[in-house]
Amino acid sequence: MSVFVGDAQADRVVPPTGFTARLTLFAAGAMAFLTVFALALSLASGRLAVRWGDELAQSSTLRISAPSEQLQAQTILALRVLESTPGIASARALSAEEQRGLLAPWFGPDLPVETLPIPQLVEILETEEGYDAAGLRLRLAAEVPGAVLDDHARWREPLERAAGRLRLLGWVSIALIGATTAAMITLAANAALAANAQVISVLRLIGAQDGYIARAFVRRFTVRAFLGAAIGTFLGAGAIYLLPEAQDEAGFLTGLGFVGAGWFLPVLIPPIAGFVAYAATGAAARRTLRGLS
Amino acid sequence: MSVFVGDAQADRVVPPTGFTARLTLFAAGAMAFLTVFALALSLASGRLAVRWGDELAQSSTLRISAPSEQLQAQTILALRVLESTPGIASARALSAEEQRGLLAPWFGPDLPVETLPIPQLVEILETEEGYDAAGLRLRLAAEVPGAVLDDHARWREPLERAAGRLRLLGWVSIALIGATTAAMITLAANAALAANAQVISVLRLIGAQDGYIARAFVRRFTVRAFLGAAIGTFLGAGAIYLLPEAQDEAGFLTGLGFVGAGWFLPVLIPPIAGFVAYAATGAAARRTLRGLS
Amino acid sequence: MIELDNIAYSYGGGELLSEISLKLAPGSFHFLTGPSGSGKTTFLKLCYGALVPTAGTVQLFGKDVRDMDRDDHAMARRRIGVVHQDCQFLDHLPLRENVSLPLTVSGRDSLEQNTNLKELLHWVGLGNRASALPPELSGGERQRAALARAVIMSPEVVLADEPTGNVDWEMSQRLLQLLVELNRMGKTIVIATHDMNLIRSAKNHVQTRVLRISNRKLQLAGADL
Amino acid sequence: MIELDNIAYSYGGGELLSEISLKLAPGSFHFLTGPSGSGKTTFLKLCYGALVPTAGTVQLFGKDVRDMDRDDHAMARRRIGVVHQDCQFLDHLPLRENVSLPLTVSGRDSLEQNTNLKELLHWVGLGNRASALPPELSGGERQRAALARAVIMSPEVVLADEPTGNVDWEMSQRLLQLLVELNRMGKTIVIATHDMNLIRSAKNHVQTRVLRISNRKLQLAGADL
Ligand SMILES: Nc1ncnc2c1ncn2[C@@H]1O[C@H](COP(=O)(O)OP(=O)(O)OP(=O)(O)O)[C@@H](O)[C@H]1O
Ligand SMILES: Nc1ncnc2c1ncn2[C@@H]1O[C@H](COP(=O)(O)OP(=O)(O)OP(=O)(O)O)[C@@H](O)[C@H]1O
Ligand SMILES: [Mg+2]
Ligand SMILES: [Mg+2]
Repeated sequence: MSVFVGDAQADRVVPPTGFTARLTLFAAGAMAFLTVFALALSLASGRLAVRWGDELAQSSTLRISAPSEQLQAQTILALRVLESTPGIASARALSAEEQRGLLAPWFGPDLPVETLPIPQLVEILETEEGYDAAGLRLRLAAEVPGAVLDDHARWREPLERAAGRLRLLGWVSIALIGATTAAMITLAANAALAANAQVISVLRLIGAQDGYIARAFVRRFTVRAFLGAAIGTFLGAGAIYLLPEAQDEAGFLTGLGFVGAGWFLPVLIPPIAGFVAYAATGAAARRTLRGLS
Repeated sequence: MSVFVGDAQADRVVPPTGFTARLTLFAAGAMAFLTVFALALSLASGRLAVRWGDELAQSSTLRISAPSEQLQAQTILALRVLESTPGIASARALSAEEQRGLLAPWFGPDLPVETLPIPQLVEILETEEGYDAAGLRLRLAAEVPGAVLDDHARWREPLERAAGRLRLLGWVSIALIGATTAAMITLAANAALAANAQVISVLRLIGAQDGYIARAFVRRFTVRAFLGAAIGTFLGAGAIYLLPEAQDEAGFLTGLGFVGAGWFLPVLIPPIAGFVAYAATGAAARRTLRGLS
Repeated sequence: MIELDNIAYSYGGGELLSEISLKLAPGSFHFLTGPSGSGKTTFLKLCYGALVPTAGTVQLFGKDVRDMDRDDHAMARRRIGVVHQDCQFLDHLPLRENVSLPLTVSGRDSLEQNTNLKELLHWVGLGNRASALPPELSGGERQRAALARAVIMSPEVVLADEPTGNVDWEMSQRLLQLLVELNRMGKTIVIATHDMNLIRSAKNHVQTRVLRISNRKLQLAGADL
Repeated sequence: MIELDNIAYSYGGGELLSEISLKLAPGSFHFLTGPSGSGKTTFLKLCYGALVPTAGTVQLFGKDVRDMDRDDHAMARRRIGVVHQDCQFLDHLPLRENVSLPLTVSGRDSLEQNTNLKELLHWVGLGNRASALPPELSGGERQRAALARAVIMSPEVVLADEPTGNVDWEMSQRLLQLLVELNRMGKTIVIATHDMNLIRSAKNHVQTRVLRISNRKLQLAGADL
């Protein structure tokens, strides 16, 4: 950590690196800004997948069709079967009210569910481990002939694939941005070192050790990258924070923001940028100093 | 366009700009790569909005609830009203088969739709201009009391908002990336000019005109930015092309790729990058040359 | 061709030069002396328009330097060959191209000039170093190259700042010879130097005036030699 | 302290220096002469380890330069003060800090040294330019500053490459005086110069040996003065 302990003398000895310094600051800032967005996208996609998982994967529906007089009996039977099935957390017959709600978009709110011979729906919530769908189907076929199990697999898979792709896009962007930042800081440091060949030769002439020279450059670029990334992160997080809250009805966007502890992830960006700059500049400085005879 | 007509002499006179040149090439390339992705995201969001528009905005549903014996008559009445409403392209009563299909996810395929007192659904397709929903509601209330118009606004709005946000995110990213690129090329050009202060003073001493000196720098950075952006665009477009085809069932992602003429949009990136570099470097060169007495 | 009319100059602090008037007539040969730090280099910079006087006027080829824009300056510099005290080159180009740079920049790069270049390099003793890069030259070699670059366009005026500071006596005589020859062709020569021996030996070949900067003023110093 | 044993050097082409042996004894005072391009600067660079001989061995303070790593070189340079022919400074630092840079870098920046610095600047005639930036100095002023920087640590050896090329006669006498004084304190001095008058006047103050590079060899040239 000695890079951060200011060696005022060595800092004065290496001239202000002007445009390359500003370039580093700016590149680190812009990249951090973009990283915050990509991070938000990835996290949102991740949440999305979890949510769809929760809503669809962890729940299934049992549909019981039977003549009205048998419906109640079969429902009780089915509930008993479900309760004794390992992997099912709870099972609950939907009330007439709820069934009406589900049908409302199509048939209006006044559908006389009670008097209609429509099937009874049972909502099943699974445990973490899930249940054996094939086994359950066999048991139900034997005991509750009118029951059909829908485990939502048909809906879940494509949605999860889509969320996965969005998330992948986010992480790929982050990796790309990180690599770009490292490359840009390396090039900027190299440009600064090349522009200061004369300074280096003067310092060597009067007996300065290479470590002394290198440290001054490395410290500078590390601090710049850290500062730039901090500013960029702050602005990026601010922009995300100011985004209008996601409307929950939107259904498929949970909102691009960070949630809870997620807000701490961007805080990691500046130190990482600083470390990347430290490593990149250090390597560049050692290489250049070896090159200048 | 004289920038591209190589003036071999002037090019030899300005020394190789080394790291700043590489920096420009790399920054332009990386930025073009990211731009391609952001562009793809924007276009995909745009297509998404259009698709949802097509599916929801251009179609509405009329729900007719009435005692079974009046249902048919009211349906015919409603269809006549709809046919005479300007802005409605076609209206069609759903068959029992279709209604059963809609309910199948909830009640299974064996629902006795015909015998049930469930409402009749009428699918309405609008013309481009759309119809006056409020007016239609009034007319229907007078002529077909059992009819309820659902213009899907409830479903459409949040989805369109969501697509709009994704698209906005894409365009904001593109603008951000463009500004970053311009700033980075400007800074790189400035660094190159600053590093070559001695070259500039030698050239001036022997009577070189400022235009001669500036052109050599501007040409160099323009060509570098164009080349870098071309490489980045090519790689970005290649990556997009290699992305697995979108599964249509996914429903909300039309696939991140370009479609048809959309493939020509990325082609614009290199010339734009070149132009940005041309303008940015020109301004930087003029400023620096004025600054060096 | 170069006229200084009652000029003064200061770098911001006190006045370095003041009340200086001088008309460089075509075909004249001047030496400029004075202690280190007296303002010789500053004076030469005023003569070719690199500095603008803080008072008085400098005219280059009939134009006030204050009214000249950047392109005018470029054009004036093609008519004035300058040897800087710290010889600067384009380090990425071989000596040959560095010396012929004024021709390149003004678009006068021709075959005829090319044989001229060879002769010139030979005269200043750099015939065998033509393809070396400037950082590979010795101090004296760089100084000779700077003089060669200053005269390659046979400019109407040559302003040379200590052109013999780093070369031995024989070579300085050779360089002086070159300038004397140019002067005989009607060119105007000004040499800033602190080498009294050089001035003395020049007096044998050509009629010169020796100017001395002392106490911020320009004085004729022929007597003390 | 500096020993050259039958060394040769070439920059890649033909041999520039060959069969050169020399032992610089503590307290000795050498002049190095030779025509421009003969290899004086190259010879000095061999003496402080900036170049490694292509044949033979150079020992600095008892260590073969071939066996020295970068830190060894840095340490050796703190014991050798060097005046380069083209004086290089850190252009962003004022003269004062440039001259005391060797102290800064070796961590010996003290108050005592500070009064030392003032005296030294005064002696080389830069007392009133201490806060100027190097680009604001005249050629001669830079040369004097370079000499001041080379001697500020009172190093055991001073290698000066044309330290009086750009200054007038009186100033060159002053600078010589400084080096003579250091020599009297037991320091080893080597001065590369083409100024025969300087050598002659030095002979009045101190016992010197004059070395001459001629035909790639190093010769004693006491007789011809
Ligand atoms: N850019 C500048 N800013 C401030 N002061 C300057 C600048 N350039 C030169 N000076 C000062 O002006 C004075 C005259 O400088 P100039 O280079 O003209 O001297 P000179 O006669 O050429 O000296 P020398 O013989 O040493 O080359 C010096 O004291 C110098 O420090
Ligand atoms: N880096 C280099 N590469 C190739 N040749 C070089 C290099 N440095 C110097 N030379 C050549 O070696 C020769 C000797 O150079 P050096 O600088 O030692 O001469 P010098 O005696 O100091 O001359 P001067 O009195 O002009 O300073 C010169 O001809 C020079 O061109
Ligand atoms: Mg001067
Ligand atoms: Mg030399």
